[in-house]
Amino acid sequence: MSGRFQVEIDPAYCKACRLCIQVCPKKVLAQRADGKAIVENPDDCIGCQLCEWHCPDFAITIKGEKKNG
Amino acid sequence: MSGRFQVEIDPAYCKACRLCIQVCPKKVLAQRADGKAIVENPDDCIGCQLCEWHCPDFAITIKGEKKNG
Amino acid sequence: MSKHWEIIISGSGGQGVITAGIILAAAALKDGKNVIQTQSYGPEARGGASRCEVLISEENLAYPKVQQCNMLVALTQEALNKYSSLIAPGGMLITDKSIDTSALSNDIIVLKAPVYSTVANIGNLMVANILVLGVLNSVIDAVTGDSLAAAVSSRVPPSTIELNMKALTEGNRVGKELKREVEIA
Amino acid sequence: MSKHWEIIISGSGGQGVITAGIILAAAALKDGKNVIQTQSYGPEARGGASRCEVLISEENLAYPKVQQCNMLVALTQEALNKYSSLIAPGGMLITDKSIDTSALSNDIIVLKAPVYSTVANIGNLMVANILVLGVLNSVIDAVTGDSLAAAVSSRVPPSTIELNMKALTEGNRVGKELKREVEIA
Amino acid sequence: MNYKNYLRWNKLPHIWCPGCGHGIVLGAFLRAVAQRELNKDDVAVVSGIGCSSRAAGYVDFNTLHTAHGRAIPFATGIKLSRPDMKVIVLTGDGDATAIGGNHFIHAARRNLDLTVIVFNNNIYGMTSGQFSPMTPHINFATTAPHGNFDYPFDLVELAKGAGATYVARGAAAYPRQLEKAIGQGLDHEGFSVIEAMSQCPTYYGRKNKMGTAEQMLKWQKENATVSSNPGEKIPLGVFVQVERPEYTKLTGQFIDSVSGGK
Amino acid sequence: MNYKNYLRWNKLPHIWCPGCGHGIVLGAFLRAVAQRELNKDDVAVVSGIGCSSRAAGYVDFNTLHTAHGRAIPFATGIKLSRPDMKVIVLTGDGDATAIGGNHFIHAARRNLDLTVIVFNNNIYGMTSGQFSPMTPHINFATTAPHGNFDYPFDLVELAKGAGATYVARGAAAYPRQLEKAIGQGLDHEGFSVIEAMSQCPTYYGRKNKMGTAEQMLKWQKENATVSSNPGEKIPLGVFVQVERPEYTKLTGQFIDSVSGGK
Amino acid sequence: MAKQLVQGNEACVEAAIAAGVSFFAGYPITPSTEIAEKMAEKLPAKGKVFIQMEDEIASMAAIIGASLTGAKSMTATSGPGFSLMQENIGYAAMTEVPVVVVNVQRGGPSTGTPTLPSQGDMMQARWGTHGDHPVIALAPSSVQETYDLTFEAFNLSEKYMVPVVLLMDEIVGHMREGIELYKPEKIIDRRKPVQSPEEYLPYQTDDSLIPALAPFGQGYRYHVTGLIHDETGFPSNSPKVIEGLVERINKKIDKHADEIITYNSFDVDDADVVLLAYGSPVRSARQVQQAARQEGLKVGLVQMITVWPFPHKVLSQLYRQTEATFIVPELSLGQLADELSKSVPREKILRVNRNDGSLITPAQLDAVVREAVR
Amino acid sequence: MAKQLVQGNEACVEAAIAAGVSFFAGYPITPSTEIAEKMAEKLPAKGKVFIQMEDEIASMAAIIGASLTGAKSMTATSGPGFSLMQENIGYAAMTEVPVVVVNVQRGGPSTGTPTLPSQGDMMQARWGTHGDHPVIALAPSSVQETYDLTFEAFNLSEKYMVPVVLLMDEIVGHMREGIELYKPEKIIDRRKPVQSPEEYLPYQTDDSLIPALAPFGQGYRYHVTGLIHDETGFPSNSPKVIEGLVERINKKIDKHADEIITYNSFDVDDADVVLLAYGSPVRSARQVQQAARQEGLKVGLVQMITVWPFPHKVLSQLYRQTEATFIVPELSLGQLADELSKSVPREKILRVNRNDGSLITPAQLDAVVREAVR
Ligand SMILES: Cc1ncc(C[n+]2csc(CCOP(=O)(O)OP(=O)(O)O)c2C)c(N)n1
Ligand SMILES: Cc1ncc(C[n+]2csc(CCOP(=O)(O)OP(=O)(O)O)c2C)c(N)n1
Ligand code: SF4
Ligand code: SF4
Ligand code: SF4
Ligand code: SF4
Ligand code: SF4
Ligand code: SF4
Ligand SMILES: [Mg+2]
Ligand SMILES: [Mg+2]
Repeated sequence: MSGRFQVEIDPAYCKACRLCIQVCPKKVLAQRADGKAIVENPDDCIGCQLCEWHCPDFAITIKGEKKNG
Repeated sequence: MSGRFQVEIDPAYCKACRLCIQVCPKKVLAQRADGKAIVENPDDCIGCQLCEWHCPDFAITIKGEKKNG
Repeated sequence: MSKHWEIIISGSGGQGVITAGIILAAAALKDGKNVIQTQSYGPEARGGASRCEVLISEENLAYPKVQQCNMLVALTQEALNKYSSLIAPGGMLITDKSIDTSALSNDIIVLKAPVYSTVANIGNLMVANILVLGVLNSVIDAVTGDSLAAAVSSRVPPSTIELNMKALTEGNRVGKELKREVEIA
Repeated sequence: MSKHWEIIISGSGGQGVITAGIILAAAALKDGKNVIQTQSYGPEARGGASRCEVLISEENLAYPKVQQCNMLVALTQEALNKYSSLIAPGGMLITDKSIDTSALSNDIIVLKAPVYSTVANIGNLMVANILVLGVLNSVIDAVTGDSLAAAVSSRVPPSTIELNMKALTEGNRVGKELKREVEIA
Repeated sequence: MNYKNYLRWNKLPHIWCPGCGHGIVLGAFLRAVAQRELNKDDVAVVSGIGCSSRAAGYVDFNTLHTAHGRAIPFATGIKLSRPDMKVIVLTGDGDATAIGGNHFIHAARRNLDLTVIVFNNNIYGMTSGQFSPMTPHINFATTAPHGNFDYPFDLVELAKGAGATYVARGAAAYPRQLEKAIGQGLDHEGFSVIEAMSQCPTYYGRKNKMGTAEQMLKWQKENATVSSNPGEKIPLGVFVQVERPEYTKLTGQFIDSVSGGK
Repeated sequence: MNYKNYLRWNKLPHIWCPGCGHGIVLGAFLRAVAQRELNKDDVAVVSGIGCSSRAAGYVDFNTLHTAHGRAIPFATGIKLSRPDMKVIVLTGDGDATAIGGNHFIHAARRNLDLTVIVFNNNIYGMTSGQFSPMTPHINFATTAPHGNFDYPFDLVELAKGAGATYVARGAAAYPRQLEKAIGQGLDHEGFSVIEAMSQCPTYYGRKNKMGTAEQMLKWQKENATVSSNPGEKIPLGVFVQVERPEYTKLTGQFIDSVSGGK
Repeated sequence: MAKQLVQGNEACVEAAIAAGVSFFAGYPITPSTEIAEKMAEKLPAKGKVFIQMEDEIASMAAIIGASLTGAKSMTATSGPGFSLMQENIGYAAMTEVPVVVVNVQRGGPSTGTPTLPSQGDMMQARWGTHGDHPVIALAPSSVQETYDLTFEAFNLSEKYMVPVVLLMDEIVGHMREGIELYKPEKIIDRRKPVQSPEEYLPYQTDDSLIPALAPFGQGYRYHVTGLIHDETGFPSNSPKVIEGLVERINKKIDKHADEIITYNSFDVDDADVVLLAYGSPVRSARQVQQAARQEGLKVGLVQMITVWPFPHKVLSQLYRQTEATFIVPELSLGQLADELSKSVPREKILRVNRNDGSLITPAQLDAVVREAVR
Repeated sequence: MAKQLVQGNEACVEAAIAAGVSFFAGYPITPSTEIAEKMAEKLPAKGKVFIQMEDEIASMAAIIGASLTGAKSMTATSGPGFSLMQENIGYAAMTEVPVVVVNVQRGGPSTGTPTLPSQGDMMQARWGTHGDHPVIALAPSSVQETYDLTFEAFNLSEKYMVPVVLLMDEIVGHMREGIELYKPEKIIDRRKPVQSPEEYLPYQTDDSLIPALAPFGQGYRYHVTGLIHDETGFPSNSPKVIEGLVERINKKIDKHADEIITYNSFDVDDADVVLLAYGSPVRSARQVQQAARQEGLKVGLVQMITVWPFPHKVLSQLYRQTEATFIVPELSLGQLADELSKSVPREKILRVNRNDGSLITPAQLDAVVREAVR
């Protein structure tokens, strides 16, 4: 993976609410056919964790140089 | 009765708490043997009604030119 | 066909299966049938499989729940998996074409209708419940078409009547074709 | 005298009749007697007539309330009026000299003691309860003097022990005189 | 009408102890009522359980002595069914702020037109002197034999925080001011609270070595003040008086709008 | 420790609807816990009944899901028996301020060291969308089909009026600020309240035509602000932070003084 | 009249409105919530009051307050809320204020299974509050009966000046059936005082033992208290008054028990086996009973409509007459069967209990019946 | 050991302390208040916690919370407060948290007669909360028994993980007698988990059906809920789990009923007449029974110590053996006699009820006994 950050989304927990997609400042995320979130532009991730913090279902994990655990 | 105000105390209701005696600015009231209040110096009454308002037992009535009903 | 229907309509939480059941029940009542509608409440009603039961009979109904389900409608795979075991031998299943019914036993009549593709054509996924009602009723004729149409238009939000009526019509059409297929087969 | 005492001590709300009863009961217990003390609660305990019952017996006690009162102490007229009817024939009454006992029936032994005048001499009206305990016990010998004195000193506020012991002594004296009078009469 | 005509004389003398402040508070209340010439039939007085709550039995209105802490919701039913009636709650510090605290804050939130007089003797009188949520820190009570380490409510702050639109404090030692504070509460449209400091010589006084009723009243006089500059003293007066739509009015308007004026 | 390690993963996915704000609030809470490296065994999480109160089941502490409105008194028993444990209450706007209002104000009065996070979605979610004491005036709900004419509590004012020593407000739309507000509450010794604005798209959103969870979150972002100059917006931040002796400390000191250090 | 498809909870609301309810106070709880919701929708449109209170204690208090002004008033709840209402239910019983309390039963104890049916609150409906107190409880088994009995609950409450509990369950509350929303024939309103205000004694009663409480605010000023009180309404500690009041408020119901108690019996006269049920198990019982009769088995059914006062007289008579075996299907561990054992020997009672959140099915019951008739 | 003069309420406190109570939460109410007052005085001196809560609901909640940390905890109240505690008593029953609830009974219903004795809460002690739930209730008839049974209440509660109600009454609570404040022989503490935290299932039980709940904060992290839950403690809607849990928590008591139930019987074997009583009426009953025997009348007495579970087995056996007439003196309209009628035919039960705030006197009872032996 080329980006400094890895965005992991576990579809088993994702409920397709789209909040992560909305809050991502870099449009890293998108929706797949069944509505669940997927990582579309992994390289653009700046590791801000907004997606993770806004995910009500604990489905997202940002790895890399984190600001906050 | 010579005073402008008549102080009436109904011993059937008086419980001998002495509050009226304490608050009377003119020492109009006193305690009789069983502790109940009596009017000792009726002529000194200035009709301030403090005794009446402080009597927890509704035992006192001040008649005459009243300030407040 | 049978005069005594024990129907389960199932799907996922937000699909309106309960509304569909109520509409069906209201139509049957209008036709002078005896009818009982019940539903499952609880956490499952919030997401997960949801289920609505409708009993329609010429006879008096005492026990209010399905005992011998002779018609299951399943709008999702999850619902099918959960409820298919309730279908009595000889009973029917109506479901979407996309759903895998291979695990079902042979003594069930499986009718697969193009539910989602048809509602997609209509342009609104939310009317799958009404469309499938049309399918269902065309297959089993449990209630009169008039009563069903009247029940639909009086029980959906006014602004959506037109859309829902269209879904019903399409459902009726799909149902009739399906019936023909079954009868031919 | 009788080994089975059913005693009622009565007076007005703040007079400490309940304390007196408890002390008597404690003394009796110390003497190895069987004892039960009860009291009346309720609005009457706040002003009005107040009452405390003490059963003292060599035998086991079952029923916990007075059935045949053989000793009533009444510290006020109101208490006397209220409770005198409870005295069993042949029972005793101890009350203050100032109290009118003319209405009582003949089969009651009436003992009038100078309770209030004596406590006035002691200088504190609050110890009438203890004084009358002394009177009572000198008359009926229900408990030993030692036990009673010990019970008083352990059940009154420490700062008042001296005063109360004095009241008890005075009560004993008054009681003995009274007893003599009765026996002479 | 003379305020004493609002009493049920055949129920007097009342059960309160000699020198109990509750009778003084009740008198102030009745004088405020008399000034406003309220019609007895148009007034409902609701109370909970406690010495103070016995007040309901002594006043000649439609009176309801309810369950401990529940006067306000009972009163709510009366007021909403008969918005034209004046509904008054007479309650104690325990009744209103301990077990009844939730109803108190909710009626305040709704701004329901009740006049609530809290007879505050800083103790549970009826049950013989346990501490209440308004017993001062480190005072004594039968359930605080070593001193009470609970902190009390400031009733004015509590009422205000919950949304009451009229909040005042008076004291038995200042009966005229108390009468006025209650009177203004009666006039106010909305949830009105009057904390009335009252003395309980029998329990609070005895437990806290405050002496006789006389001495307790004197203490009040010295430690509470109507001055707007109270310093260390307990301030008396009106602390909140704001306008906000009243609940029965809102209900009425709402019913009218939904029912098309019926 | 990673905050996600405080979750009971075998209980997930949780029962909350897609887009429900409660999960966001729960995450903020767990990050605040993680930062403080609290030991799981030393934490008790107590909740009442409601969607929000289901949170207790998802976190790997000593967890207690009680009766509707009663989380705080259950927590009181735990805290007083084990003053060394960190006791946290997760509750809803209905649970804490409707049926549970009395316990809320009394724990505040006592200044008991609990951290109370009120998941405020302005509605009773669990029972399908009735208005709560925190539903805004004239909003819609299943029991307010014509619009709610009740006025809501201002939870900050209520907590303050009752004596809470730490009161803050955060929002799901500002998870980092929320986490900090909760964290400060955890650090504060005394009764700490954090109102956490949460979205209920299923009922509150639907009834009030607020759209999807996305739109509701956006609404929060636009209508609440962390700015100290909020203007018309809902202010977020810490509103009360004062020192007052804490209740279990007081109890302990008191026990020591009476028992002679035992 | 055309039948309409109505949910049980909704039928309760419609009947209450038809009966003249003018005040509803409640707090939401599954599975009764639709009652509050429909009330919120419908009452204001009729010029009547709906209020959502802060809890169930307050709801119960508010309806008593409202009833004292003459309003027909009602609340609805489920297990946990019903527990909270107990203190004030006792207050209503003691002060003889008519109110209707609906309990749509769900699985207990405690939070239990909020969305599933149960009959576990039967004994609580009788004994939930402290002290010897009267209560009437009715239990519908269908949506139509819910309509009928809600109406009846108001009538009984006003007639006997007593709180009446409508014991529904989740099944009955949530199911939809076609019913007639008829206009009731007979609406009973509480007695009016016959004396003038001066002579009025609120708790003086005639042979009926039922007082005539004047609505507040109509010139009859009196005192109401939960303390023991005499005829004037004021507290009394006189032993005679205490005994008299406790006995009267209870006897008031016992005395009229024959009038109050209703039940339906089917084919019991020659029965070897009698099914006894109330509420939703009646549905299975009726199906099984009818089927059994068709086969010639001597099976009867008693459907209790009135749960409290309990029809001991009827049932012990039936037992003596038939010496039948009683089969008691119920959604509890046996509260109904236990109560029955006061009138029918334990060994003649077969219990069919189900506590798993499902209904007792006809098949399950049928098996027991067949076993019993053999 | 020298006897001390102790009030009933005080004896309750002394016994609780001897049993190791470490947490008391309460709210004052006549006639139980002395219990709270003595606790407030004595617990802090022992390094234990007393807290006066805002109401009885909170009191009950707090003691459950405290008990979950392992503390022996207790509250005390009377009728109105007992009604308010019902919801959380059900919670304790459901979650199997041991607590002791003292109800010093006064006259009901409602506020009733706060200062007078009664036994009107007997049925409520069994059925006050919603749903099928277990409970144990004990009733002392003397100050010594109050001491003994308070102790026993803690033991039973810890042993069976169930709320135990101590049903006192105003007479027993307020009277003083000479008693021994002995140090109890056997203190039962709740079971400890045998598994490691990793393997631990809080609601898994062996044949005893009694779970071993680990105290909070000792490394066993688990979940407690009033919802139906499986062995792990987490909610479940599975029919099997529902039925299983409701049955287990009730059977846990039924199964051990013989062990739990205690009673004293006097001269019953050849009795023509058996007096059945619990609580303060036992005092009169014993006096009358002894006197009758001395006269040669065949009168026996059964004093129930355990009120719930009810000793049906014992009593029906006794009835079958003796065919005696049962005389039931009680301070209620007949709650005990009614319950007895499940085991003894109604016509063999004579009721002696008193509801005027006084005790049943030996003379009153004696008259009935003489009537019966004739
Ligand atoms: C549910 C319930 N709990 C407790 C009580 C006992 N009780 C009666 S009055 C009272 C306290 C009264 O205090 P307050 O309201 O301050 O009135 P006061 O007597 O001091 O005037 C209590 C605890 C009760 N009657 N009901
Ligand atoms: C005594 C009692 N009354 C009512 C209920 C029903 N009930 C369950 S949760 C709830 C409201 C929850 O609202 P809130 O606390 O705001 O939580 P949310 O679901 O919105 O997160 C209600 C009324 C109950 N369980 N117990
Ligand atoms: S961490 Fe930030 S940038 Fe990266 S995916 Fe998430 S929201 Fe987008
Ligand atoms: S926020 Fe979480 S649940 Fe929602 S779409 Fe994104 S990953 Fe899925
Ligand atoms: S009116 Fe005033 S002056 Fe007259 S007696 Fe009363 S207090 Fe004294
Ligand atoms: S104030 Fe009233 S009760 Fe007290 S002494 Fe004076 S007259 Fe008597
Ligand atoms: S106990 Fe206190 S509050 Fe009650 S009447 Fe006596 S003085 Fe007043
Ligand atoms: S109903 Fe509302 S609060 Fe409850 S889980 Fe769904 S979105 Fe969240
Ligand atoms: Mg007070
Ligand atoms: Mg909410």
